[in-house]
Amino acid sequence: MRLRTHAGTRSLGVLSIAALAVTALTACGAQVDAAGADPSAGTADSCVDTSGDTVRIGFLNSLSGTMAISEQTVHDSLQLAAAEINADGGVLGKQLEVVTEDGQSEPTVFAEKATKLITSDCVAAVFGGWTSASRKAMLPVFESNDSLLFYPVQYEGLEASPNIFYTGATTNQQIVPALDYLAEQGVESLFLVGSDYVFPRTANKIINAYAEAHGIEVLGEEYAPLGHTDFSTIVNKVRSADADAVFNTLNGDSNVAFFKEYSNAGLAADEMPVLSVSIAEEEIGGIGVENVEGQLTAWNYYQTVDTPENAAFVEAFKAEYGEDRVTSDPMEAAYDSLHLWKGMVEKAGSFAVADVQEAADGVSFDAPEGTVTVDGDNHHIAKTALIGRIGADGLIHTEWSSDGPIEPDPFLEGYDWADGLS
Amino acid sequence: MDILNQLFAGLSLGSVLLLAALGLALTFGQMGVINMAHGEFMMAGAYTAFVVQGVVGSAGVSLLVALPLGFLVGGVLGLVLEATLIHRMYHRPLDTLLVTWGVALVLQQVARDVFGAPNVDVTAPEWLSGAVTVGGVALPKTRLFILAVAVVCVATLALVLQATPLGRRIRAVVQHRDLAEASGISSRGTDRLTFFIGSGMAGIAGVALTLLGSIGPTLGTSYIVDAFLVVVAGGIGQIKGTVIAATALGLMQSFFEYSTTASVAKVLVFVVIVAFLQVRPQGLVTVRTRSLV
Amino acid sequence: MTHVPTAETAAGAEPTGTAAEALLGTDSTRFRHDYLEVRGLRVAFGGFVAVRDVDLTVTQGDLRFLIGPNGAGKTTLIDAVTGLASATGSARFGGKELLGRGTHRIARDGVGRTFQTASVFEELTVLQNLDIAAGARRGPLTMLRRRGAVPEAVEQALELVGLTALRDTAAGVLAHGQKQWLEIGMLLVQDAHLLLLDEPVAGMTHAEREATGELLRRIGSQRVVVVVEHDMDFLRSFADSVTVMHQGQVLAEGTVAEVQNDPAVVEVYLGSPVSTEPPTTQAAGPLTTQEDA
Amino acid sequence: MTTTHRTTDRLAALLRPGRSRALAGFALAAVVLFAVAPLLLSPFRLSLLAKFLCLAMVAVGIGLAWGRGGLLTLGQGVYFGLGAYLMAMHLKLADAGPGGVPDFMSLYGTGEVPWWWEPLRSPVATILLIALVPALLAGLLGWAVFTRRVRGAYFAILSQALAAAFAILLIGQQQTTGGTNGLNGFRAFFGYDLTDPVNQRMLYLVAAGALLAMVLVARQLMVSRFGELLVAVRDGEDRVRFLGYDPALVKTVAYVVAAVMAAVGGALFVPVVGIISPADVGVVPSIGFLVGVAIGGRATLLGPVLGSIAVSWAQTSISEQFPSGWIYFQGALFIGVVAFLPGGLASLVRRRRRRSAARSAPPAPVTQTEGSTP
Repeated sequence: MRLRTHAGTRSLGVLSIAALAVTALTACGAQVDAAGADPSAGTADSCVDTSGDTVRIGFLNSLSGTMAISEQTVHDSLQLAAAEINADGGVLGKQLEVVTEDGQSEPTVFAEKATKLITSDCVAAVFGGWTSASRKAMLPVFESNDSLLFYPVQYEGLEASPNIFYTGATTNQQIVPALDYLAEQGVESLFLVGSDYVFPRTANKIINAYAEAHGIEVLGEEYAPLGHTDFSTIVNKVRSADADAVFNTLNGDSNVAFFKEYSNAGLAADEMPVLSVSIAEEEIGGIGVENVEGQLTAWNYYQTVDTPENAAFVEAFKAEYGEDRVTSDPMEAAYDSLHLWKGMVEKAGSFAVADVQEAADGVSFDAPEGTVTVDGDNHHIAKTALIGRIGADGLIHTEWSSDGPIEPDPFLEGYDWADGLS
Repeated sequence: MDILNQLFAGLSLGSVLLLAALGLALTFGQMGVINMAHGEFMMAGAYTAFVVQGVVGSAGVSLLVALPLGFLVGGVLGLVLEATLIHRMYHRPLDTLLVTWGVALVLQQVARDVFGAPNVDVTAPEWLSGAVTVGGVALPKTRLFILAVAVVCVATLALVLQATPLGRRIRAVVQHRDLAEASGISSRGTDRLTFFIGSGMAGIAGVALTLLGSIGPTLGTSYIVDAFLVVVAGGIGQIKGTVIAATALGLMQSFFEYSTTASVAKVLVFVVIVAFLQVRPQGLVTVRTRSLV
Repeated sequence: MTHVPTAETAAGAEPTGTAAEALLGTDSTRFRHDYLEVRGLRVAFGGFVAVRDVDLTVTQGDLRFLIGPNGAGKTTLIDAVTGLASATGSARFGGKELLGRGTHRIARDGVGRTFQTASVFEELTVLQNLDIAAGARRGPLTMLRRRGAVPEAVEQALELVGLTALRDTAAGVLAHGQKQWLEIGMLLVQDAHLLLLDEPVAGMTHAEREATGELLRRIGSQRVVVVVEHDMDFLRSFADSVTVMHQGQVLAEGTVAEVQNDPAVVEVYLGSPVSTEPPTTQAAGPLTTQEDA
Repeated sequence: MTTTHRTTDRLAALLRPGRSRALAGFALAAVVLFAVAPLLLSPFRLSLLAKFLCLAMVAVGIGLAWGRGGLLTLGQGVYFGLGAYLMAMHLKLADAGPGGVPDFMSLYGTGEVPWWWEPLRSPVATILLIALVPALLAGLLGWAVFTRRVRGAYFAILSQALAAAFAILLIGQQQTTGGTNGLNGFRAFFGYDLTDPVNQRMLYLVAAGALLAMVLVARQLMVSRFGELLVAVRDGEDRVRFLGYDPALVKTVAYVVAAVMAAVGGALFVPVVGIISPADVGVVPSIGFLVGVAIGGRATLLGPVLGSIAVSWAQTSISEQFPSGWIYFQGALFIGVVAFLPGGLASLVRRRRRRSAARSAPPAPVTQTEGSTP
């Protein structure tokens, strides 16, 4: 008897919940037709407060987790740039007030923290992100809230959001020049080694298309899971393929295991050079200089770049963070991103997103790597490509440089051989 | 020739897995507990090698100094862990698995705070650079060295277990804890010693791994799942089983990887192990005792 | 611990208790002519043969005791019959072959057992323990509902084993003897018609033993019961017949008196320092002294 | 005589404090979730809470399988991920429109929708599959493993390997699963614009309702005869077998229920958070699910839920202040609770309650006796 009444109250409870849920469903907002909504039709109003002497910006880097290794350095150089700008009088006369959030190396956390920075902290722009996954996770957040993200890392291209400025290289500023260089050096066959994620796979698609058009033979294409630690099989395959060069898109720790295996297996830079696109100055220490000396890299900036701006940048960075620290391409791109945003805001005379987007085209900055200029259409920047060789001092020295800055072309529309790619 | 190359790659990977799993197998066999912090003990061993290199300088000597020192560092960490947490939890083996995971988490952060997040490098000694070519097969000296370390470890452990009074005590406790206690063997002391040796093995593995890969706070996590699988497939408390399982897994991974890709190979290895457990779960289960659970 | 019912309450309730008749009498016609028939049973662990060529027949109404020195194979025999240890030969009950079938299927065919160390579900209450034992044939819908009323059989069993007052106590806090009774109660509600009891009175007081013995005798009149026991006093008091095992084989079988005077049995017990009640010292005299003490 | 017993039993059960308190607690939770939280929290915090609720759904299932059933499953990320990916695939297809191709496929893949995506164009099929696929996988896997009596630490390691394999598989199939990027950039949830704050609140309410429903299901299972049997299996699997039950079946049921709960949590996680990637389903997040459960009290009904929400909340708020401090804090708390307070924080409450109440309800079982060695 009692049980039955008991059950009765319980199902009533369920019913009332269901009723609540139904009320919620019927009382809810906009529906989208099947074709989808206009992505830029954000509903949230900006809450950025520009009335005072300061303006808030957000730095969103992974300060914990596996990506902290790389992103901490970007965070450091962003802090340096903010301090410089503040010392120089701020942006539009307002001092920058930095809100730092930790992305914890997890895409979902990046999305969550980006939302917090935009909606709770009301920042005028966010600087950060590293992995493609973190950028992809944040993109809808910035689009739906109509806010700005400055992303400082070279990436796989095929993207152009009005709400993101890409201050690292896209593929035609890194991968393509690297291939041009290799072709110039008489390389006729390549072996591709990469981590199993979006950047290497996309890069290798491009490389394959390029190779086919330029008569280069791709002798093998191998992917290792992220964090893979045993490269004996892959190096075996590389050795038996005996290509003229290896194109390396491995990421993070895997580079260490790969290069140790490579040199232990008796393969050397002078016989079969490895061109890497993800190894910068700060990774070289961890791999061990003796394992990578003489190997090639492709970036847009090295610590050794000979410009007065770079001399000042390196000096300031070392003064702030220690003599033993090095500077690298993503750090420099992050440093540039804050200065470029300053340029855009001052050109627009406003912190409003729409005004900044409007003013972006043609804004340039005399960066440590040389002058960089924003492309207003695709929100990437024109950069000079540099092929470098790793020296015994653990630094990378420019070996070859493109003829001036290369206009960004994230969808490779200006390259005939890349027709079928996207 | 490719086959021979792969054969060596597989054996070498097997020796790495064996080094990682050997200590785990010992502690697991002893207490039925899987120590999730085992990977972090390996990390501690690797950082030991890094520190030793900084002190000693010469790469050739420092590796040889680091091996016993790594054993000591790993072993002491294991002792501390056993004495503070694990010994309270013998009757909750699954909980020790979780507690040690928490310990692993903390140790990783400690490493990050002490040594910094970026990887550090241990230079391989001159006498281990390059490869020995035998009949067209290039055998990297570092891998030969690790293979040798693994063989020496297994041989020493087997010798200790078989031929010394200490080993007899360990085996007695592993095989029949209650009976061993009844016949006057202090299982408490034996537990500590076993944990010391097992964790020390992790330290040695860590030192050896500096020759192959990166030395960073997350070094242990890359090996721990594989090491678990070796122990599971090998069975409890039997070095023989661990050796066979490690070699088989290494060869499988290596040949799968050769014929497919590294990712697919890893998944295939998992599938094979699950299937193996279906066919031979008795390979996993210890000798039945008459009392229930 | 709350109040422990004395043996008298447990035993005293029985002779007149309707519960016992209701529970024990249930459907006994179905099993009226059932018996356990073991033929050529052999159990081997690796190379070691624990039980060899055992023939055994136990009928209803014959309260059979199984004795023998440690390691004689008594428990292994029970393990084999209940499917815990794999065996060759034959063991039939109720017209069905038991060997080679899953433990839970054997249990469903009316074979129940207890263990040397009382194994009740310590976290569950007495009532829950019995309810689970009674429920192996429940359908999914019944299982997914809360227990409404206490099943009749559980109610009767509670009364029979004298645990009615402790029904809501966690089984883990029961006294040792109470746990043994609870186990017997579980066998009864499980509707087991072949009961294999492994040292059911170990650790009980004299009074408790008497009560348990009476209970077993009553059960034995309705069902097939095999008791493994070391306690010779207990055996003399309640056994209808005895099977002596030694080194995995049946050494002798017969009434208490017959077995007691069997030279082979005397020989075995003389030669063995087993901590049983020493028939060795009294071996000369037949066991007619059972009413003493 | 027996009838008297039964009436007193019922009376006692009726008056037992556990019942009414559970009901009151449930009502309180409903009020807080449905009325208080939406009123007090900003849209951002509310959708953060919605995310925590989704993670708490996984915890409810783990509480059942691990706390009650002793199945230390280190691979719930697999089922969470299955639910999430199935939902995400549907949302991608719905965004692409009828016959359309999800954006990432044309960017990184062949530009064709693989056959196994096709059924997910239908919303009804998606909802069914979210429940069925994990149930089927858990059922097959559980049955295979449990009938072979793989248990204890072996089961834990196998489930962990499963999570590792699942993540690698997802990463490797970039053209069809989005690889490390995962699936993201959803615009609508069954036709409702996801950028609209009103719809975000609706999602929150749906998540809250789903969580409460799961708590009810878990409660029913825990107080039912099945729940008692599950505890019995945990504490004495062989003993249960000798009573004529097949423990493998009991365990499989608990495992399947936990899997489905994780899958529903994952399915709702996707529209709330807007992304699912392999980083949310691998080995580390799978263990992460256990943290809240252990801290809250694994064998209790509400312990896992409250523990999981509290840990998520603490992670977000503490890590905002001290990124690395959080790891020490979490690690220390986890170690402390598991080692010294295996019943979780719930056992503190219970202990106090027991001291004050003369008569206590049957104790919630917490200890695990099932070891890795039988």
